[in-house]
Amino acid sequence: MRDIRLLHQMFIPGTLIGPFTQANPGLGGVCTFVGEVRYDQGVEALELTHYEPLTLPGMHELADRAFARFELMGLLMVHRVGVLRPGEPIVCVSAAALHRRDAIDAVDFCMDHLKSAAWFWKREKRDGQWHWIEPREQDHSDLARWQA
Amino acid sequence: MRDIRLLHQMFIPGTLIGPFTQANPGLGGVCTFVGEVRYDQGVEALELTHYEPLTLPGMHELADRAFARFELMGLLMVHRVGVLRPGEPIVCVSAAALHRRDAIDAVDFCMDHLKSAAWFWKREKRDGQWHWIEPREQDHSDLARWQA
Amino acid sequence: MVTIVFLGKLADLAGAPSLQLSAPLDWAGLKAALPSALAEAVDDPRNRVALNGALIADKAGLQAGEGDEIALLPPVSGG
Amino acid sequence: MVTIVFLGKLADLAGAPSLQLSAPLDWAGLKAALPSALAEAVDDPRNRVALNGALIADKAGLQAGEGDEIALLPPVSGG
Repeated sequence: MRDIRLLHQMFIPGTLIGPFTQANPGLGGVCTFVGEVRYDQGVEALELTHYEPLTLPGMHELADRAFARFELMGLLMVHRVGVLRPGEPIVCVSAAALHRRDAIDAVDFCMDHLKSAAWFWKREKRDGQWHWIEPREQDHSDLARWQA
Repeated sequence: MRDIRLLHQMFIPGTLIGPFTQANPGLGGVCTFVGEVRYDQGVEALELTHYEPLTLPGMHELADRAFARFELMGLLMVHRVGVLRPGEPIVCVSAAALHRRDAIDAVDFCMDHLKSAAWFWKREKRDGQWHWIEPREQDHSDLARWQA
Repeated sequence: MVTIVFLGKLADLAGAPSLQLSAPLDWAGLKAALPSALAEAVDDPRNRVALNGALIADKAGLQAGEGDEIALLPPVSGG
Repeated sequence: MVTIVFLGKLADLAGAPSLQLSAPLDWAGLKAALPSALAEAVDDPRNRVALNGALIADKAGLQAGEGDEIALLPPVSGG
């Protein structure tokens, strides 16, 4: 079961995860990560821009790599685009597998790649002004863990 | 927000995770692992025995270690005991944090310890006969990852 | 009386989840009261002992009195 | 016409999310048509270029014809 989506509207992760788990009968474990817009000091909104011809195919390619690298039964990967308010979910990745290590590692792998190698550009609004978010060193070192 | 429980009855993970996420406003990410009884060939049931005076305090001690080791806002750790059928959830661990690495690693850490260092004894019923489950080498190597 | 609780496989060897023995009870007295296969098993260092819910480091030094509970704990099952 | 799409920060430098230029268009023609700050930025090797949704390895070899779409892509934002 594979479900890869870009969403333009607010979503409630629980409404995706329940059906996803049901769609993978016989799983041993399911690991899910949900990222939300933090209430960082003074941040009023976050905007995610994407370039459709690259972003969605890039997510599918990432899913292919996760299926090739881990023993997975299912993978759900949903990412918001557009303007988000603090507290809203940005991303939800869920992996179902026979064994917990594959499920947990697949989520970790997908999140590291979505965070620093996927075609999204983010800016945040503080005091009414938009500021682009630059890549962080931590994101690169997270990604490097998977290059062995 | 800290919620540590041994459950004697079937539970639905979604009914725990929603309220847990709500109880940690301002989180950046929440990672959740749910383990279910696999439909392994010929397995009719799994029984988990515990020794209450050690098992629940042991889970609280594990939660203390997770809070000490990772930057967490909240931790949910729920484990079933008793007789379970294939497809039923056994364990649910959910960690809320400002940053994804803490949330994911805390779940990984708790699961490795619940699987091989917590006071549970498991046996499975195959063809009407109960068989004790022995520790697996993989569980010990998973645990060793955290001893650095 | 002292309550002896058998966990996991040890309950199978004991044929029951628990047993009552007279107080006071030390390690030699406990082993003498158990079926031989079980007495041998509990000596195995992989099998731990708890007195009133606390693990004890030195089994041989066990001293249980009236109302105490001794738990005999095989290795946990893992995955 | 060729459509030029500016992503992220480059859209700010361009003052618009996209722009139409006459076909055919090569790399030198594209840079000549852009404001100088933007022309300089797109030369930075960290800024990538896609033609009709496919990344191109060699920007300087860009050749766009009628109806093509060129996207100018700054580094993604990360966390």
